[in-house]
Amino acid sequence: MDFTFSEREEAFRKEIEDFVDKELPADWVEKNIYWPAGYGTLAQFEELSPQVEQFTRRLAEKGWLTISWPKEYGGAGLSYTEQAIFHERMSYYRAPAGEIATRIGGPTIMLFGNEEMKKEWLPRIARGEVRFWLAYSEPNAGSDLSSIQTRAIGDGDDLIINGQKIWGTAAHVSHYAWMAVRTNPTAPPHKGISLVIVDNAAPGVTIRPMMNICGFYSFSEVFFDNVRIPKRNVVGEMNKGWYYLMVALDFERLAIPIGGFRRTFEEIVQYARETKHNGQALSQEPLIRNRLANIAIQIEIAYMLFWQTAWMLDRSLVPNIEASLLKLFTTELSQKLANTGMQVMGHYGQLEGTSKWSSLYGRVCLGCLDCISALVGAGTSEIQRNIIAMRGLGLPPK
Amino acid sequence: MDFTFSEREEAFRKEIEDFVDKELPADWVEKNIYWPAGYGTLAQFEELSPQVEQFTRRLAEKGWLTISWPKEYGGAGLSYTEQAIFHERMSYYRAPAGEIATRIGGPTIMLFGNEEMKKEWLPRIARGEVRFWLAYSEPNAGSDLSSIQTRAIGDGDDLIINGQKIWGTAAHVSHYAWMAVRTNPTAPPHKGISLVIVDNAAPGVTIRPMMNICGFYSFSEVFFDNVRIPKRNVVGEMNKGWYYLMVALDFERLAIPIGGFRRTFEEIVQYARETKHNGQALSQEPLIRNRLANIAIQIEIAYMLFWQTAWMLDRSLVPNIEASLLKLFTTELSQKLANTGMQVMGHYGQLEGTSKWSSLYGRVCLGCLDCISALVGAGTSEIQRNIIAMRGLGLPPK
Amino acid sequence: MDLGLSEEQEMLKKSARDFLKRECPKQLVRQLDESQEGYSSELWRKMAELGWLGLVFPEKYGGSGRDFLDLAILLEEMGYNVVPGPFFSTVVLGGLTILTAGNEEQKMEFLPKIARGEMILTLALTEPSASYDAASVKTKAVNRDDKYGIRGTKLFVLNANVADYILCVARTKETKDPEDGITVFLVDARSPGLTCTLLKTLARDKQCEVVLDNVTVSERSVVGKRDEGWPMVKDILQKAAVAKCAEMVGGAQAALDMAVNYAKERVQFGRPIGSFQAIQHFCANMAMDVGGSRFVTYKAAWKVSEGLPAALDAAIAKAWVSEAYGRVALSAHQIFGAIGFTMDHDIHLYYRQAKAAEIVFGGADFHRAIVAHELGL
Amino acid sequence: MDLGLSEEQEMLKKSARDFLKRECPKQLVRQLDESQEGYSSELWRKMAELGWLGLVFPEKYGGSGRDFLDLAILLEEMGYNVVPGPFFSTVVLGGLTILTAGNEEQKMEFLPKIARGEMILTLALTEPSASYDAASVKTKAVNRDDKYGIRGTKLFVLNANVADYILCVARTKETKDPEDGITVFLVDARSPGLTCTLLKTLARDKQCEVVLDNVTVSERSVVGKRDEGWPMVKDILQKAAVAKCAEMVGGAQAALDMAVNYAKERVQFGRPIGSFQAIQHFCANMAMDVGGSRFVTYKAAWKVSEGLPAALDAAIAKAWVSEAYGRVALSAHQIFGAIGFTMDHDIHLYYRQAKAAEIVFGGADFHRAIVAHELGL
Repeated sequence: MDFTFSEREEAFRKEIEDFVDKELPADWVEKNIYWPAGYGTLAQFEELSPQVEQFTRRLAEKGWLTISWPKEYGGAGLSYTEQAIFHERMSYYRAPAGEIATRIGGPTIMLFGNEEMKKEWLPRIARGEVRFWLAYSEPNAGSDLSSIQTRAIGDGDDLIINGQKIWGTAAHVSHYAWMAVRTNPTAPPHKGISLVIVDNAAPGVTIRPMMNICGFYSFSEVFFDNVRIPKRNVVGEMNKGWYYLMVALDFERLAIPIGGFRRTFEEIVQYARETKHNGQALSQEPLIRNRLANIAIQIEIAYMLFWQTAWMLDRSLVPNIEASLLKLFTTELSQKLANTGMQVMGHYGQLEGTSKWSSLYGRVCLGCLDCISALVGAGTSEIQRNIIAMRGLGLPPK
Repeated sequence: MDFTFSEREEAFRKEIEDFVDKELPADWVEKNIYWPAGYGTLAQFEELSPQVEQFTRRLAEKGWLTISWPKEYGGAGLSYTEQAIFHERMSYYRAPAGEIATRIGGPTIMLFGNEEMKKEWLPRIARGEVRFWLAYSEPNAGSDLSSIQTRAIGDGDDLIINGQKIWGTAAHVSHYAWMAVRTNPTAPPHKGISLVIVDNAAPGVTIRPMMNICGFYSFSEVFFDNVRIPKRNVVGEMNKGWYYLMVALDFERLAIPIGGFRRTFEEIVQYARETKHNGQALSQEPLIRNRLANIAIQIEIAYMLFWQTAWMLDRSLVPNIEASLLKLFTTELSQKLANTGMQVMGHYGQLEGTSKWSSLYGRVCLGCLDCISALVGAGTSEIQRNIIAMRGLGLPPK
Repeated sequence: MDLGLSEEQEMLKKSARDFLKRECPKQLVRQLDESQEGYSSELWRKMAELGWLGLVFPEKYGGSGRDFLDLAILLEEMGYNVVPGPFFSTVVLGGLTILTAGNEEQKMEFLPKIARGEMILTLALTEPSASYDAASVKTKAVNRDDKYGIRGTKLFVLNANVADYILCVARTKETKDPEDGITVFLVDARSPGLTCTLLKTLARDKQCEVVLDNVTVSERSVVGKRDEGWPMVKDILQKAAVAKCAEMVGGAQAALDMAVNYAKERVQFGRPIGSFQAIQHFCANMAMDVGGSRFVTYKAAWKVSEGLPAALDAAIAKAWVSEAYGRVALSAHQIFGAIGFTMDHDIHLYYRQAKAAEIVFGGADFHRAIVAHELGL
Repeated sequence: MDLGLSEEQEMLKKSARDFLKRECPKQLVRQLDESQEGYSSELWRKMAELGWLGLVFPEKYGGSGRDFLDLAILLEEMGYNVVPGPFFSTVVLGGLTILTAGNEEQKMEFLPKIARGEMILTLALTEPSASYDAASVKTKAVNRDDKYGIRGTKLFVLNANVADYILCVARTKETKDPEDGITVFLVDARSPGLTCTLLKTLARDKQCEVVLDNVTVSERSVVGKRDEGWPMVKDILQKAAVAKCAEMVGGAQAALDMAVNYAKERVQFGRPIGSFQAIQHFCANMAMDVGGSRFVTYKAAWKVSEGLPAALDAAIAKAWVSEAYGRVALSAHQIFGAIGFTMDHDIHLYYRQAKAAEIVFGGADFHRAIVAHELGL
């Protein structure tokens, strides 16, 4: 065993840090209020757009926007451990580092798309020119995705789509829907689903952004009313969408904002050190020390699961249970971190960032809300536990 | 609202205390190592038998052995609140205060037995002459009681019983099995069960006591090999056993060892006050204070649920959800109390009572084990949660 | 023992629930939360007409002569409906203090106006240290002739932005014992030198910074005894903690009810999600938290009502309910899933309140420390 | 990074699991737990033959020259099989200390004997205060000529009842700094004045009271430097904590495996109980605890192995694993239900170990305090 990084990896980490130091706007730490594992403030990456645009362009130039892609498709061709190092550092600095197109769309197209589709989409994604949003969930298909009802019916060279999607993060600031549709209504639920790419600007697409409880338009209701798309926008084979969707889950294994946990924790620790009450720093109070230590320990555990996942992927091992544990653990940690932040900060934890009395730019206040999205987004913790029990431990479904 | 007790109730409490003071052996506190809500050390009440016998006789003379019974059957005819006061005090002193015959058997016979059965059994139970054990569970029917397989087949005036029971507490030191048997194997599971009374001494009954992890013979495997019982030992009507069994659950509502929690907690607090480390009492350490306070709060909550249940019963209200909450809450509290005891006592918490270095007569050591039985006995916490969700909150079963 | 509500209490509870459902729909709650003032003068007037604002004042002060327990029951319903506004600060923090510690003149002046809905009050206790101990009171009131000049910064003052008068806790004497030398003043919110700035908070509950820059008040504005105000402040805090628990119990009950109803209706995988064991156990744990919270709260409220020593019971209630409400609200969010994460949904209104209520008047650790102290640890 | 076991480690792990399954069935575990000695001399001999007892000693001392991480992997398997006996006290507490801090003469005398299975050791550190700080060492060793007379009571000394030598931590100098003036002695367990009494414990793990009534030892028995023994003790404690974590990870894995297997087989309500969501989530949480524990333990063990500063990692591991193992063992008990509450079942063996392991070498709060300190809080 060896828990150190290779020289090459250390150099890469340094390169990332230098890059971030140079490219990330100086006021980023104030402006960006992303809470680790939350979804509610993600859209902020888009709203701060000139800055994000420029940073994204620079990332694309480095090949880091598509860091997990092979070189032939414009990626960086790095090892999983290097990808993990990249994700760790970028999330530590709360920097934008790709989205659905780069993380899910591109890799899926690489695996299952035909040559035409690869040529059409991969270079544009790699250059950061197109952004996808994830059009999976529907009002009656949340945890139970296989029951989606949005239909796509063939019409010559086209498909005509009718239905409604919901919860796709940042739909209103993206270009295309990466979308699951039902293409065979008579087949069993899992066998009649296809993956398609739909232009947000296509006639019949109506995007109605919804405000989330953090105050951001992070997700939308999107209506599809006789939306026509060319059949060449079907990803891979018709009716194999469910399988592609399951495979794509694996692409997200390292997209855990692990560094964000450490960073936010460090900020809270700093607060506890600097805040005195009756002459004694908060960090000297035994209960606060105990709770902060408990968070530190859990962050370390999350890191271990994170590196372990990367290490397994590099060795072509399947980190099924490890990746689920990592997801479940960080999801709950997001909430514990917010809670502990609130315990440390007390009344101050409640203040929004705009107040002159607020500390840590109001992160903990917003984090208290955003951590809820971690618990309910991208497969609830309950679903994660089901997966661990059934896939990981082999417990019977019935 | 009024949270005080009436003068009559206060006088009754005083009477109980005087009685316990006079009748309970002076060395009881050392000898009795009962852990609140545990089942593993209950049999000790029987093993200390000459003392228990005498105390039980005195209880019977007062009518307190059957405190919940109406006067006509030799009970005390008290209100539920008075019964609750009695249970609270008796459990505080960890005193024996009745068992299956007095708590379940007698009340069920009163409600559903015919006159002959009442005459035969109730006076003997009220005098403390007969002890029942609960013969419900079978190796393949634990949480799922309706699937019991032990058969009783009519043969003239008799029934012939074949099968196996398990987990009946104190079977080996009781006189009769209070037993659920299948009398109609073709009816739906719930509709073919009868309740019968079976003499432990009947030919064909083999009792094999099993040692539990606390080191006591608290429960047994009991085999029934062509055991013949008279049909008059069937309680109420044939094949209505499941219903009687469900009704009997309600008799247990106030049989919560609520006082035991307070008593044990007081002992741990006393330990924390008296034990000094580097000149400072453990009770001065903020983490220990926080944890002890947390237990104190939960004991108070349990008390509130307890009095509330009694109060509702006195007003003929049905404390369905309250009683389940009380059970669930005290069950988990039993384990938290043991954990906190261990945290306070550290190494000393691990010592059995026989050691010269042990404190609190080794209660916490044994409690750590016995609290497990609270979690798994008499309907697991999982089953209690199911009940609360479905009966209490009306959530659908399917 | 009598653990039931009296007929009058049942009526109060029922009429409050009906009234609030009708007059304070969630649409209005949301609107008030997002407004600057944080309350509706129309609703306020109606609450006055119903006698809520003077509920606990004797009739001679224009009140209905009900007791603290009745107030707790009303607050429970207000919590059930997450009613925004200065009711708590006016009646609990302001009115009860004047009723308990004010002189006859002050009572005659303030209580009837409160009861009629003509006056909004609040209490300015906490300062930048954000703590509830006497040592944290640094705001100074300096005596000159028969006047005082108050100087200091009060923080997290509820509803000060709309208050007519502010009960201001200040230090009038420096001694070794921080509990000695504290005086409470009734300060006109429009006094020269007083500036009030609204803070934006998680619960959108109109907490304010109140800066007192040599605000002049007269001797007449002293509530209770000069220099001996701390026991009074402790008494307010105790009552406020219990009152807040009542509000929280109501909120937790509402969150439970909402989640259970949703779990019965929402279908996934072909069955109501409430039929899944994981959701059932979530709900059972929520029911446990609500059931466990209610009667420790009532007991503390009853003790306050009866004038019995309530320090232990108040601390038990606040320590437990603070955390229990948060657990319930978070579990409700988990049951609602994504839909509950939208601003248009109601459940976040409860979660926000739970978070704010957890902290105000001392969090769980603060009150557990009191419990430990009261137990003689 | 390399988070996998080497081929040699895999072999060690596999052969240990096979050997222990064969040679140390639960029947034997139970028997040894209930015995006075708490170990089997036959099993001990076989473990010596396998090279386990000298695993981490250099070859010149009769060992196999493997490292601490290898030892951790072996301990994980011993924990998986809840192997009773003085392996931990002899190898970790005794052998490693002599290896690290002993002089050449001591190494030559003791290590080969340990490796051959001819000598059992232990460490006598804790006293009636049951704490792990230097101030708690009250046992005095008084120097007379070139001898010391040791007087004091050591408590919770593991396996002292069968030990040949006891590493005894004593105070040889009184100064203001409690960490100054501590010396470690190798005491012959058969010395006049030394009495050992077995304590009956939850884990039945043969903890002893060791009373030293003016036990005489020579200058030669000093391990390390006189008066400067505390850093050495801290080092032992750190290694012991990490080694104990390895044992716990193995135990937790076993409890998880047992529970999962049972959940797959046990049928209630017409289906395996493992198909109920409540049981599935129990198991998922257990898997979380096991998975979370393993690599923080390995990391700490690797740091110890590499001679890197390991204070933070050791404390992280011990703080977390202590509680995680307890949760896992308790959950396993809940899955097994009544059958698991019988003495004949195996699961309680794990629960008992979990409870003992939680406390020994400092509990979770103790180690969280170290974590806080190491983080600069």
